[in-house]
Amino acid sequence: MRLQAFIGAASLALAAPAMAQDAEFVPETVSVQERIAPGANVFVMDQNWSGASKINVLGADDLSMKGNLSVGREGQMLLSADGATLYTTSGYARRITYGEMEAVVHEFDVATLTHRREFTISNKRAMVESQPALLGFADGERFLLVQNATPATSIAVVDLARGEQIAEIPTPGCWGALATQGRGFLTLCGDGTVQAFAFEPDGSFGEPVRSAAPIFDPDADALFTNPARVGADFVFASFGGNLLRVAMVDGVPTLVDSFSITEGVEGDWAPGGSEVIAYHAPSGTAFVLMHSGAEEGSHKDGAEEIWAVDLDAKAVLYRSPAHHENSIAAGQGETPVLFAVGESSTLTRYEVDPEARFAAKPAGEAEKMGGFPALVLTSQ
Amino acid sequence: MRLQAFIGAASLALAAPAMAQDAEFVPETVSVQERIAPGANVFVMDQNWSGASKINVLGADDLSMKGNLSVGREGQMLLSADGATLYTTSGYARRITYGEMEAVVHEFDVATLTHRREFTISNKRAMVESQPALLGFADGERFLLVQNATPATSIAVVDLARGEQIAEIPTPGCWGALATQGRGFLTLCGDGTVQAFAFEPDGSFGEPVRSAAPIFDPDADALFTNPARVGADFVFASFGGNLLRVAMVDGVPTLVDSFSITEGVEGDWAPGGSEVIAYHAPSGTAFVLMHSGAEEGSHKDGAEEIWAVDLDAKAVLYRSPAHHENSIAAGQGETPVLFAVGESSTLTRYEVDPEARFAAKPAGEAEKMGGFPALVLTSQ
Amino acid sequence: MTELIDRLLKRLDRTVETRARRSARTHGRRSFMARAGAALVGVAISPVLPFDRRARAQEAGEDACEYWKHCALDGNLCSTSGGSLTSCPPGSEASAVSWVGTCRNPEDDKDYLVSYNDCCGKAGVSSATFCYTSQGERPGYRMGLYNDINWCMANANTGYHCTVSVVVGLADA
Amino acid sequence: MTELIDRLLKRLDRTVETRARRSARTHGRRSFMARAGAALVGVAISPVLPFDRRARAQEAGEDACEYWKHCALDGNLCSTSGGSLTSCPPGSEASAVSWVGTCRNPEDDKDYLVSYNDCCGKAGVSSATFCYTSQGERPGYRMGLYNDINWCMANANTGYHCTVSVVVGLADA
Repeated sequence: MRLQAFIGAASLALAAPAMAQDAEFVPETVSVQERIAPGANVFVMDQNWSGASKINVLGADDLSMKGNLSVGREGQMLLSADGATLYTTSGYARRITYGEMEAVVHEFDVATLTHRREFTISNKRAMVESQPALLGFADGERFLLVQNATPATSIAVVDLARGEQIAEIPTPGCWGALATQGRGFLTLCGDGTVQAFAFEPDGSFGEPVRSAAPIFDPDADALFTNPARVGADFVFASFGGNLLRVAMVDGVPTLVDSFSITEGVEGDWAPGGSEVIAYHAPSGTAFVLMHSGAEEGSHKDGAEEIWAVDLDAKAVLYRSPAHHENSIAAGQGETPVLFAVGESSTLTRYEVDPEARFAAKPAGEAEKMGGFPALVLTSQ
Repeated sequence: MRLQAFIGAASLALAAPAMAQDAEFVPETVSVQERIAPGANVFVMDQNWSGASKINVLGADDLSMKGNLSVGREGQMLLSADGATLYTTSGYARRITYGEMEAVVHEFDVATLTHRREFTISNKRAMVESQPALLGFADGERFLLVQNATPATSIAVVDLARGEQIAEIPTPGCWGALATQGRGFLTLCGDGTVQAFAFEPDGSFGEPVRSAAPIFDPDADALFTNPARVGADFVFASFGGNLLRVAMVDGVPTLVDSFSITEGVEGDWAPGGSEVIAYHAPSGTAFVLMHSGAEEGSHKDGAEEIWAVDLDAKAVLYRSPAHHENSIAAGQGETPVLFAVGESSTLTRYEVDPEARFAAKPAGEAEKMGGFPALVLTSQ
Repeated sequence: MTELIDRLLKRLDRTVETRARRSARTHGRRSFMARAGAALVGVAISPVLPFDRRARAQEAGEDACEYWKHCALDGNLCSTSGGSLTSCPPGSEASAVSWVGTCRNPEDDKDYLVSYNDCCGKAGVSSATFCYTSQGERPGYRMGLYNDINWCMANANTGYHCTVSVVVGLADA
Repeated sequence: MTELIDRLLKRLDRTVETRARRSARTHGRRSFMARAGAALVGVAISPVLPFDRRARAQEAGEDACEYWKHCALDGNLCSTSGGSLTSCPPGSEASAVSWVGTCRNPEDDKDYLVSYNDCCGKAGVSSATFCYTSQGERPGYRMGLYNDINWCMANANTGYHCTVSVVVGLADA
């Protein structure tokens, strides 16, 4: 207040014509908006490795800009099921690009885009491209699972009620943490197995349960890290265009289904990107980011098409043009809506017509989502 | 070393064809270059307000990229006379964009692009576009003069030998600190006067000495903050195209000369940018960033032309095409060379021909100097 | 006479071009992102004269920086950052101090004092419209008019987010 | 026969285009700056076949990312950041850990193991050439092949500066 008065006076004294109040004139006042506009949101993580990572928050219906959130380096984000709370992990080095690192969990209130709290976790947190498999909930939303890499891999378990890390579960040779029922998670391993871990509320944990045999071949047909969640199961896309469904069967990670979406298709099509598959539960349809001319090393290529896949019929329903996206998310309303972002820094909203074999067409775009828009999430 | 061994072993174990040593094959090894290539340098400050400010270091002859330096938010930089030491001030907030601020002086060894030391100064440091008048030496290179703004203005005096701030000199209504002989500096004030301050090595200081009358009119013909240093004098450019020479005469800041470089010139030309004037001492030539169609508010416009001005003859020698630059610096070799950067993020090197009325023509450019290349300095 | 008109038109063209450059440039004092020159193209192909444009321009128009209240605004528009013309986006805070511009309202042809408050504590929104106008702007020796500085300087949280344009008074022109 | 050749040529064209897209895209996993598509244009207008290009490509050439040692490099080239193919720029430090690619040298048609070390402790150089190739790259469950992570992770100073390509062994192809 004192400063405001000071500069107010100083400004007016200096400003070249002096101010004169007019009977008709009503001065405006500066304010701060308390809440973002209501409605479902889309979150785009613009990850940064030498400054603040920024999360763009847009309206799911019209991609209107609602505001942003700033966190630290190499940010990850996770949205609560009700869309009301966003968690992030990110890093703050003492001199931004060097010096002692502090790994921080932030909890944000989405409606007001404000901080609720923050606390530090282990510095082993992986400094890696934003991915859902690397920051997840467990046991409903009681715990956070945070991917570590030193580069030895482990999963940090964070008790959200206590606001602290309670365990570090070694997961050597494995990557990602996908919550299963209760306090468990699956992880993909370099020997092709999928392993199941479980922990107790006090942070104790036991030995992992391995799939009976390798579920995938990391050399010949590697799996993308970030699957679609289909009921209690996970559907992974492979570099070669197979969809693998993994379930917990009698407590053991098990491959329960697998089929190709590219067999017999001309043009060497394959999935590409980071979050390559999204699932619309009400219709049982998966959407996969696809590129043609696939070869070894093309697995991060942006999408030329989005393929709608009927998981029960194991059939590609439709191939819609895409816009070089690397990350896709699906709204869960009755009619599917897709949000995808990628190389061009443009977020595209697609409307999907279930009557037209789930064809997707652009219905809105938001440009300039930042230098490295790595992940899109939605509460729709 | 332990980690290197770990991941080396892990990588080789996982890498799909196994490694086989061959008699002829000599493995390469990773190293770190100790020193940058010799020769004079150009420094381009890419200022950042939500992450690390970056200083690009390029060869003055060929604009080859020699490396960079990373500092904090809203960085300022200052080069020693011998070109061997670069000082910066910048800010580190606890959460980059929020939280407690720490204002830091970094001292860098230019030859190795390494930190020599750092220390903190007052948080009153101005968070402002990079400008030479806002970070300078005094008494040779014994002291740093750091512009503060809260927004009340003052100058922090930093003793470099002791590595600490020793004084805060209030300079209300004034801006910039331009070192004069001994432990003094000039500053431009909002009433049109120029004021001279002096301080003692112990940090004590007296009352300022004001110019006998206003030297410029901030309303009708404001001065750019960053003058050219001509001997012991300063030559300021005005928004309207006048060059004002200010000297200390019997201890009093005095306007000793003034002339227009635009009078009688068609096209409403005026200086524009931030560091709009550079001076080549060996030839007595100033170079000014100029734009046409000038009007109130155009004073930051990028340059369409660079005008060579003979300060003694008070005459424009030549008008050379420019490239929308906002900041210009001149090498001090026998033949002038100019370096300028601006809106397009491109640094342009100009060679100047003294035989051709000091015409300047592009002789090299370096693109992508960053999002906000605010200041260029050179040791040439 | 023809020559006079020619010169006048040339001057107008140049003014349009200059203003377009000024309001839509890709790298300004507070611009931290390379931006496409969309607004520039939009102006360049428009046949409308500058004063007409200005009178008609709505803040939400195709060249928001031309809106009269933004005549000395160097920064991101809060109205394109989740806020409005006069309100900071949710989760940010208004700067405790501000600079002032004197801008003419084309509707009543009067000059108004506009307080430019920065909104603070967050990084900028990368898709925000960046304006770079400086009518009446002066260096730091006229601190209250200066727009090259981060006006979040007096806040506890100093990250620059965006800028609002708040009409606080009628100027005695 | 004509049809076969047509299909072959079509495939080659597509490969060129795909590779250009991959090596010169504007926003990659580690790209923090919008970049012009200069390299892309350079490739698109070139009539040379990809394997020819690759064999001739010098690291300093117009499409440095095509150089064979960079076949799995997601990052800024240190050779365009003040360092060289195998040395970090002055003032940075080499990562204590690294990922590995298996790249074919077109000169002897042999596969080599290439260690990609990140150089650390500084921000990236904004004008550096950014490459985005991923031959043999795999997710974090094959950590030693993974290039979406900051390999400065085991250093005291973790800022990502650039990446070197160091040939450390001959692969048993």
